[in-house]
Amino acid sequence: MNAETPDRARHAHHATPGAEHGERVGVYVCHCGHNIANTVAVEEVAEWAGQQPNVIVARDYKFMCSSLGQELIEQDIQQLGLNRVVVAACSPHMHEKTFRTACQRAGLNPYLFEMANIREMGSWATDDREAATQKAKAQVKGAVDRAVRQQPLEPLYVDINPNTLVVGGGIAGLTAALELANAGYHVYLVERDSSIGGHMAKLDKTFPTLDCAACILTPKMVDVANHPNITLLTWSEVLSVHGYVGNFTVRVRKKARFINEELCTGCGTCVEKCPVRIIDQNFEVGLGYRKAVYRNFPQAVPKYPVIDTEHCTFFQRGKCRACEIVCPTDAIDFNQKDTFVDLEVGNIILATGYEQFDARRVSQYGYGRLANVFTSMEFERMVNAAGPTAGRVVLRDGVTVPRRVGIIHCVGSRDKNHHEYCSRACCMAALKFAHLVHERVPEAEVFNFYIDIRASGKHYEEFYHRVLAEGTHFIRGRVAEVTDAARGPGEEGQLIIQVEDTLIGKQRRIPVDMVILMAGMESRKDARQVAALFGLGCDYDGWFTERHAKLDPVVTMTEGILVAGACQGPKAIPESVAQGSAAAARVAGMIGQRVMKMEPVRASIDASSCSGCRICNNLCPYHAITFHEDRKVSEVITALCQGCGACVAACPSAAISGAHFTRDQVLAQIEGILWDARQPEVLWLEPQ
Amino acid sequence: MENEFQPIIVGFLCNWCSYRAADLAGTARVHYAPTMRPIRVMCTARVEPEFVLKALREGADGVLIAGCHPGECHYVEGNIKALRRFTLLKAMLRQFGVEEERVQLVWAAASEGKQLAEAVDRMTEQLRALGPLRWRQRVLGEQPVARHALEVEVGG
Amino acid sequence: MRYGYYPGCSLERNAGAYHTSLMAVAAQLGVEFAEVDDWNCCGATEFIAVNRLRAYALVSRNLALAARQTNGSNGAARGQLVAPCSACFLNLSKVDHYLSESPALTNDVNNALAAGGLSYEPGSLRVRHLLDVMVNDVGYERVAATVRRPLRGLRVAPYYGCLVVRPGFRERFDDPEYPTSLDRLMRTLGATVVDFPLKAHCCGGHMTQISRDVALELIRRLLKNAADYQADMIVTLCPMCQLNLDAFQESVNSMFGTEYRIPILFFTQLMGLAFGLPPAAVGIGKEFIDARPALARIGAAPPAEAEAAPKRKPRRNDQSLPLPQMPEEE
Amino acid sequence: MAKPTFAMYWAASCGGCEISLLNVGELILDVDAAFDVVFWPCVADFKYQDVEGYPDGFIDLCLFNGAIRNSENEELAHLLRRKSKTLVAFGSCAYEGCAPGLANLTTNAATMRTVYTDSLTTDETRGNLPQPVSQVPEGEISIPVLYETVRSLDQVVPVDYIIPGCPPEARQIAAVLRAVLNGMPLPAPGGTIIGAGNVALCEECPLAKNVKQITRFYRPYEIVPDPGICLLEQGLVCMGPATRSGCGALCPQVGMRCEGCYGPLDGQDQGARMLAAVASVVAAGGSHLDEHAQAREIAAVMDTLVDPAGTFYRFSLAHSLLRRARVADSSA
Amino acid sequence: MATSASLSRTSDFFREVVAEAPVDPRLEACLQCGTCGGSCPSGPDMDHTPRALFAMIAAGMRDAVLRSNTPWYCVSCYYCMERCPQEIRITDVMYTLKRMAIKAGYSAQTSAPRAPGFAQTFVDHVENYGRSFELGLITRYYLSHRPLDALKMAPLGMGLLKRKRLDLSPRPIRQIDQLKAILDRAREIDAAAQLT
Repeated sequence: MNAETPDRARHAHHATPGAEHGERVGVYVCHCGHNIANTVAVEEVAEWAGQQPNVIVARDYKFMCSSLGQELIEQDIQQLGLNRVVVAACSPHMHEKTFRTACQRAGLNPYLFEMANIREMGSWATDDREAATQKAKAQVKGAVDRAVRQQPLEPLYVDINPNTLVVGGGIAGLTAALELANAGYHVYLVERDSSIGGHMAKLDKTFPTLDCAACILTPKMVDVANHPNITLLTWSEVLSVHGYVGNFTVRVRKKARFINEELCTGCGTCVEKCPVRIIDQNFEVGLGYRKAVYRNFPQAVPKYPVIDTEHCTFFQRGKCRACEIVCPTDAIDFNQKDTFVDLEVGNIILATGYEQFDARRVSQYGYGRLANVFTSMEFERMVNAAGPTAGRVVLRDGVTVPRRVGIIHCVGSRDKNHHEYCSRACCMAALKFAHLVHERVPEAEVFNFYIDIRASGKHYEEFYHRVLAEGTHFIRGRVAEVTDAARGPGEEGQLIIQVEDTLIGKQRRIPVDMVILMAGMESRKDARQVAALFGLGCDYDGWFTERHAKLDPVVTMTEGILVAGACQGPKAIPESVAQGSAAAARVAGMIGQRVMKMEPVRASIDASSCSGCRICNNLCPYHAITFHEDRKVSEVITALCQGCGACVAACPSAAISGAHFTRDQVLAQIEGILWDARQPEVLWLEPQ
Repeated sequence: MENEFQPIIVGFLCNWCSYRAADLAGTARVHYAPTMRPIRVMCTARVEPEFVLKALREGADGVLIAGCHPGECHYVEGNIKALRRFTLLKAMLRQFGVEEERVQLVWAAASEGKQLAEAVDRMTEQLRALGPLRWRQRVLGEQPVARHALEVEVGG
Repeated sequence: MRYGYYPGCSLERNAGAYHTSLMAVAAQLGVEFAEVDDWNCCGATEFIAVNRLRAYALVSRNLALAARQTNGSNGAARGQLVAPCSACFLNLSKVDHYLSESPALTNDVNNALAAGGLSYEPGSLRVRHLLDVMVNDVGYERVAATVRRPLRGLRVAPYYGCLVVRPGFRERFDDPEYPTSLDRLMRTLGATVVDFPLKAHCCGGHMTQISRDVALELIRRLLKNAADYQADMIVTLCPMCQLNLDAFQESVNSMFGTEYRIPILFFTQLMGLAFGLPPAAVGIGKEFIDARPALARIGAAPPAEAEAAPKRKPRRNDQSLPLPQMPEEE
Repeated sequence: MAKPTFAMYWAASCGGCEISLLNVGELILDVDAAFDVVFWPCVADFKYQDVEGYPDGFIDLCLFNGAIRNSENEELAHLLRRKSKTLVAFGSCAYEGCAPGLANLTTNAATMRTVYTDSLTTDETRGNLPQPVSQVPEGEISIPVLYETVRSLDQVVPVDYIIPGCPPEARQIAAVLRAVLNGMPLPAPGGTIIGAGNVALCEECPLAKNVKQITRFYRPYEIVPDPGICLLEQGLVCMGPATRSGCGALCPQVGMRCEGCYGPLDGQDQGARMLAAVASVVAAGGSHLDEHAQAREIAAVMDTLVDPAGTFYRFSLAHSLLRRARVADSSA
Repeated sequence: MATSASLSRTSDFFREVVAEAPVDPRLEACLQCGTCGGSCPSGPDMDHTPRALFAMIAAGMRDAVLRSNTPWYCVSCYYCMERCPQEIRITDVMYTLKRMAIKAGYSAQTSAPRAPGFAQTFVDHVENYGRSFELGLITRYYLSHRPLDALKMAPLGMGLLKRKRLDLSPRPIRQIDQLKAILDRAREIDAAAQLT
């Protein structure tokens, strides 16, 4: 029965599977000590395999992966003229590479090797010797039938453009950009906001060392701005990405600032004189004000302001021009238009960060309804010396100093109604807040309401102890609600935090003046669009998917696209910096190779069989398929293809084939694996 | 138990999640029914409906397709492409009289060895309850015949 | 608009005012409530405490009857069943939801129902609360257009209680913690709505029978909160809430030495009054705490706006920090 | 020297193939001149005994149209195979079962019920079903036995060539006949397809093709398609992408979706391939949805594709991987 | 979601509770965060907060759990279920524990001794008439369970009667036999399930 003709039981000379190939297969069944041999009758499998068509030699051996085992294969290839090798042993994820290399040493193309996983998926998964042996035979037969149809393949090589794009100017992106620039490679850093610095620029102190955030961040920002190897594109967004690893073309839109950067000295007179004052929902997270022409903060990098056309009187009503009048260098340009630049880069590092969970969604905590409930980011701005209150801890009236402050952990995190995951950084930030309240308001009492204190980092636990020693109250229990409905005289005019103190098993009502909600991190609202733009995956929560959570955390499944920082999952500053450096190192390593070797498991289209139906055209997540209008055929750009096979399965005329997973290879494996379930060879049927 | 019907399941496992899940099940010595015969594919999106029909025709009692959870596909959303095909295939197989339990699509992350093993066990039980499929013998009613029948007929 | 109507035991007698007023209001709005023939008790919160399967069978008999009597009417394949009592609404929608989730439970329930020649397919009915129908199907516009005597000057505390907004198995139409649909409905009628932070807190439910002290404390909190905001009355949408706050108000006063006299009315009673119906037509007079003094405010010459309520928002000054932006209500 | 001999037989089919053969026009006269017709029940009165009397291999060219539906069809298939040097499966029925093959989705009993009792046009009070054997005054007569499973010709006897199509296009038949008449060599026999292309139909189809995003499927009567644009893109399940070319894409050009009568490309399962292709371009179940919503949204679109088996296997069911449905009384 | 395998690692009592719940209560997911105990209106009066009770169930403390007043003090406000970060069906667990306490004969020994009697009286009425009959419920409950408290309730009863908010006789449903047949069958199904 020929795998290529599913329904034609007619070619007598094809009765023996694979016979027409005349291939010479060697089968090697591994004992893996007792690991396999205890459950699978390995000798029986080997002997049986030796009787199968195309099999020239079949052996069983104690440890196939040992150097002696490998030599056995190499000898047989050379002495018996084997041109296909099947090893029945452990998972290919364990030793496929080992055996491929052995084949290659003996002069056999590594893609003519196939593995049958009879350990992880055989002997280790059952005690039933008979069934395990039967299953092992089926797997071996499948592998043999598949192997005779395998084709020699050669790896692909692509040139690497040494330039890199970093998307996002937070601490992760800045770190990555600086590392690469210092290594001598050119970097384009694209930032959506008007200045770089990200969330970290909003912070006052950083845990656990209580370093001033600005003191450690601003020098890096200035380095980036002045580095000869860095092209900084703020107030800019990536519009499209084309190409493949080593050769991406990226189109970036530079939004109009309405400030001529050539002329602007960053003196700030325009900001000062602008008559429009609005609440700053972005940098000040709603706690402070800014002008219609503004910079996020005085040390913003770059120093140029930007005009907010939605609120600018001139853009709304055609009058005012105060900024234009006061600008000493005539840098205001109301006619500026968006511009577009195309960048050629070899690798892209995404460091697009996170957003803070919207605390309004946990309505029992009253944020937005109860004035003196604040979010953690509001509080960060409040304690920041450069923030709206110049660092004073006060209630919403801007005057009253709170005597009792409640800090509620896990707002939107560890909660299946919102986000099941832990946001990692909030426990430590809450401890930092407790410390800062004590520092600014020595007479204040602070209550931390927590489920678990997660202080697992260098010097984190020590910081927790320090805050404990400062007299902060810790009440173990997730807060049920925050209310201003007093039950009696002792509660009038205060915010009441109702909670079960789980350590004493009693419900408590703690009156406070101020509540701080430790709102967790969530993925950016447009994370999915960004992921689609760059061709990578997102998990259910919208975090970018890395290639391997433990062993490959900064690389994605798309070659040449890397991730760093909180866009991959909640992270504090140290981990974000570490990832930024790691991503830069990976890119530098790749650039150093100049060319890149890629697995040849790729799809290709037989132009003579392609009917031009265009079914496959939008199936590729990597945009590897193009359609040639002139010839009416589609083509796979090999370097872009990652080998998933989605298009191969979809092609209605089977004109697309996926190397190493071809249709006839898989169909043959199906037949082989079902050797004992299939009908004995049927040729012609008697009348019914 | 000796004579209990032992179904045969062809398992298409995606290289990144489910194949690793099955590896993990073995590594953790999770014992499950030895009924699933694995075929590794890079992604569930590579699984052609034709593979499923082929397996059913060639004697499998069931087909299990296992991939990464939605949102976790290493090829962005190959698993959703598989789900689209699988949904339509299931509707069609219903017309062919193939019970729903015989062809299943499950998600198993690389860490979910136990879940995958449970899926195999569950499916094995379901197939035991349904009985063998053995398409060519039981549906097409094919009987093996001697090869010379052909030679006699064509030879003239 | 035609709906299947499940009044529940309370509306037959103790909350008769609710039934009378909602029927009167429905007639004004052109909504038809067709009572499910021969319905039985939903089991309240007690039945389920004694036997699981019998409780589910008890409720399912109502679902089965309602599905048979309403499905397919007016061409809609999936009939709608309206319950004005929050506990009935919860029990009906919860049983429907859990049956959908558990085929085994459905199987057992249908086996039991078969003994009475009935069966029920989960999900085949849409169970709604009366408030949901009023604000989402009838709509504020239609209500506003029907108002003849706006409740100007009447300060009402809208009280939702628990089971309408929580746990929201199938028909969640408002925030479970801080609902606002009844607030808006009352404003539509012309009333002044006071802030009522405890609007979705518990009235004590059956605790009046189990632990009087616990129950009276729960009722006291609600009365105090409404009194703190100088509400003329509390409007409810559940017979149990009405009964507890109304009939036990004197007990609260004697236990805590308070002097609350806050009338408790059903929201449909206020709708009827605003539509110009005479008080008797909407069951006014059956309440323990007399509502008439409060209702005098909306008589022929409504009194001037009541004295200013305490400001909840903090005093603003130059140094005030901006308040968080909230999405526009309405 | 005697002229070469020609035969044509009509098994389970509609007769369209014979008409299509006559559609070759005047060329039929050349056929008549070149061949000695020895068996063609449709046009001349031959008896089965005549054929039985021929020596084996007597017929030089035999065009066999129709599927194997009953014992008579099968008997003749064996007989004609024995008597013919070159046996051609002519048309979709002989090649792959075609419309008669759709009976494989159900049982004979159900088919009989539909035809003889349940159909609105039958007088159900009579309820008479054809009986295999009947007693009449003249004695016992029998009719052929209806098989439970319809088969293609090549599932019964070896076939040398296949001319696909329902019916085969006259232009393609003419080309083959001309080649034979002119003594041009045919490709090696062995179930070889002749008279058709080797690429899918879309290649011949002049409609403009774009990237496809289907949000619901339509049956032909439900919409009037935009002319000039690929029908599949418009939600009509045009089988062109999975169907062998050769007809010239006649149907799509007049706004009618290809139903797939030229069958699959070499070695493929037409229905499975088309199913994969169609499902791949359904735009539903994006990653912004949760798992359940994805499944629901996808199922909702797929539900609009009525009768997938009948749509994808309208012609090739009997020759497909599964060949027939599994019904309670179909197992042997 | 609890699987048969994961359940096998829990206490016998834990499994009993899960089996008696109408749908999977997801009890094994409890983080012990206390949101339930903090939210509970009658939490301060409970012997154990719901959270503590769940820890006791996990620890297999059958007696202490079934004797606790906690389930009987549940007012069914569903705040806990709404807010639970693990989506545990807390209110259903409370109902489940009440049933188990009655079945195991603990109901009289709970520290909420009045509650089971009230529930049982209510159920009897509904089973007999198909609808609740408040006067009968109150009188029978108080006379049989709390004769001394009956006087306290008298003013309320009189007030309800005066305002025509109380019926003097029950109003049975028409097809009470049908309802009884259904409930009897349910009882049989339950009994059969207990045997297996």
